[in-house]
Amino acid sequence: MALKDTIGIGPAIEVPDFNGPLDLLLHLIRKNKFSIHDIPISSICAQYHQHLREMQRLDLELAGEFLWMASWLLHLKSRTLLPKASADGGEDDPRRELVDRLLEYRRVKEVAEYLYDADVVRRCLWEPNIGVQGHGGELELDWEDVDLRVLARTYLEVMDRFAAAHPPPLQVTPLRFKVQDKMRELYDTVHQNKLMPLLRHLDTRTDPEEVVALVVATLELVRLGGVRAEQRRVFAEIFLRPGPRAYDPAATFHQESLEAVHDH
Amino acid sequence: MITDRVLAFLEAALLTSRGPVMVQGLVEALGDGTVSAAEVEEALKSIRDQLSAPGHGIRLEKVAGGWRYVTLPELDDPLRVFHGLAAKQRLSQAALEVLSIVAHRQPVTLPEVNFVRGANSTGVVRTLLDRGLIRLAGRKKVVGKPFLYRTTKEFLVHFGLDRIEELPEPEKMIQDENFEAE
Amino acid sequence: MITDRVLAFLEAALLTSRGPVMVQGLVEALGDGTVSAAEVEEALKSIRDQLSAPGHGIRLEKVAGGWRYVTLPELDDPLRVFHGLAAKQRLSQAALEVLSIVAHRQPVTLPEVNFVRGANSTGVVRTLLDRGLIRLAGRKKVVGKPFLYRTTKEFLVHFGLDRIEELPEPEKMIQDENFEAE
Repeated sequence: MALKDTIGIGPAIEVPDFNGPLDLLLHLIRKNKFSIHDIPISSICAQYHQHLREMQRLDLELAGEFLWMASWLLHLKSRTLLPKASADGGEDDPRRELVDRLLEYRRVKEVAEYLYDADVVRRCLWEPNIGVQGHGGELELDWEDVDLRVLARTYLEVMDRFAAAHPPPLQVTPLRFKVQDKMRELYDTVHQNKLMPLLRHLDTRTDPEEVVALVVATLELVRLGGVRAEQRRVFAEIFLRPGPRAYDPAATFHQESLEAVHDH
Repeated sequence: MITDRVLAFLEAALLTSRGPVMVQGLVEALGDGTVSAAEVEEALKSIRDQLSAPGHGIRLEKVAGGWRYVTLPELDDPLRVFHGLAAKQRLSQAALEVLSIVAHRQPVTLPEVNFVRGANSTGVVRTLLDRGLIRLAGRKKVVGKPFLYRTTKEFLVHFGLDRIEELPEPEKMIQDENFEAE
Repeated sequence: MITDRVLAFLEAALLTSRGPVMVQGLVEALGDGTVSAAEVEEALKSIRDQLSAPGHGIRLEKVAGGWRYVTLPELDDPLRVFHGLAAKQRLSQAALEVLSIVAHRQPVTLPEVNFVRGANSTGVVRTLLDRGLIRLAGRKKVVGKPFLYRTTKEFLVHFGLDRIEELPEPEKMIQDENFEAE
């Protein structure tokens, strides 16, 4: 068992790294050469608390189970101090459960020690790795040892691999309404009807993308002189009328206007 | 000098290596400077000679500038049978992948499994059917009416589950905090 | 009858296998019906005895119900140098305690392990699962349906046990009821 570094001015007691309160209790019983079946609770309780204080002083991480054990020991101590409730000898020893748990834990430690010795030697052994000629030597798992966790991990690995092989596509939606088309459409309508209420027409359109295309097309046609726009008041209807110049889609279309729609 | 320790190390190094072993690497690993490359080469030759006696199933051969153990060609047949038998208690990585997909996405079709894995899984699915870990569960009502697959009762028994609904979310099985909450 | 061919096959089969090899599989692969399981077992023991002579770096051991070749522990250092690998991590005291509990009480739940140890074992259990020394074995039919744990075949292999029953009983290891002075 590794001793923690004892920093600072020589501590009163050594504080080894215990694997829980039972481990610490066994250590104290062993150190005092107490019988595990007849633990002097007062003495053990005092020593246990002294250890906890020392661990706190050294700023060691003190898990909740150490504190729980401290209160249990205090409880046992108070019960052993009380006069026996009944006269018959069948009265349960309040220490009974603690003794049972300590005995069980001591058994665990014995087996753990055996496993420790085995581990020291056995982790130095190497298996054959030459494989079979002409065989991929794919790693295979013993079916007996395939459990839910192996299954879950495999599934997540497959899905990760799938996600890596199928990155989400870039969101490139094609322009459904071309400014150029809308320009011709508007130009033709205005020249046919001689007058066109733009806002009312836009209100009939449900697709925002088409509205944007129409607005840009209007601005473009006005700039080119294909139509004229009139508005009497702010927020009032915008009327489109035929402009001074004829519209020639092939010659006059400007790339910038398309990009304006893109940016939108 | 060729000692028993050197011979023992050479045997162990060859056993634990996949592919040919370079003499120089062996000399360096022995490291004490008492063994030369020529001595290692000599020791390897003595191991080779020993293995040429009857009753040995492997020989030591020199290829591509290195040394490696190979099995005798006449043992190919029984070895193939043996490794085939041994494979029955084992599950290949591919089989495990298909099983995990069927388990977590059931019912699922072969094309779906293939798509998720990015590899053809026909043979593996047949193996899993033969081993009674997955079963046919009707056909999917899409073009081609492919078979649907589900896990079996035997699958549940192996993983200690009463019903397939008890199969935990894969993420929960791997993440710390949820695992603790169980 | 144990012929040279049988011995050769056994050597080749063991050298090309990972993990312990079952006698039954060897008998079946030889297939001609002339060799019994007892004879194969006998042949394996003779190979094992041969390898115990000096100058050999491997030995044949019986573990987890099968046979396998392993290198000698004292060759670990030069083998690690040769393969360029770091030493395997030692198991912590806490991990060994959890293993002891799982080995003796399996199947067992995490709360049960925690109670016997008197300390939280969640992290340790995860580590042991990752190292393949314990595995999930279904859920206990009590409130909360906690997972049950068992030791794996790898546990037997790692600790050199043929069967789990070979793990010594703690009662037999404890000679007297009280602690001796250290």
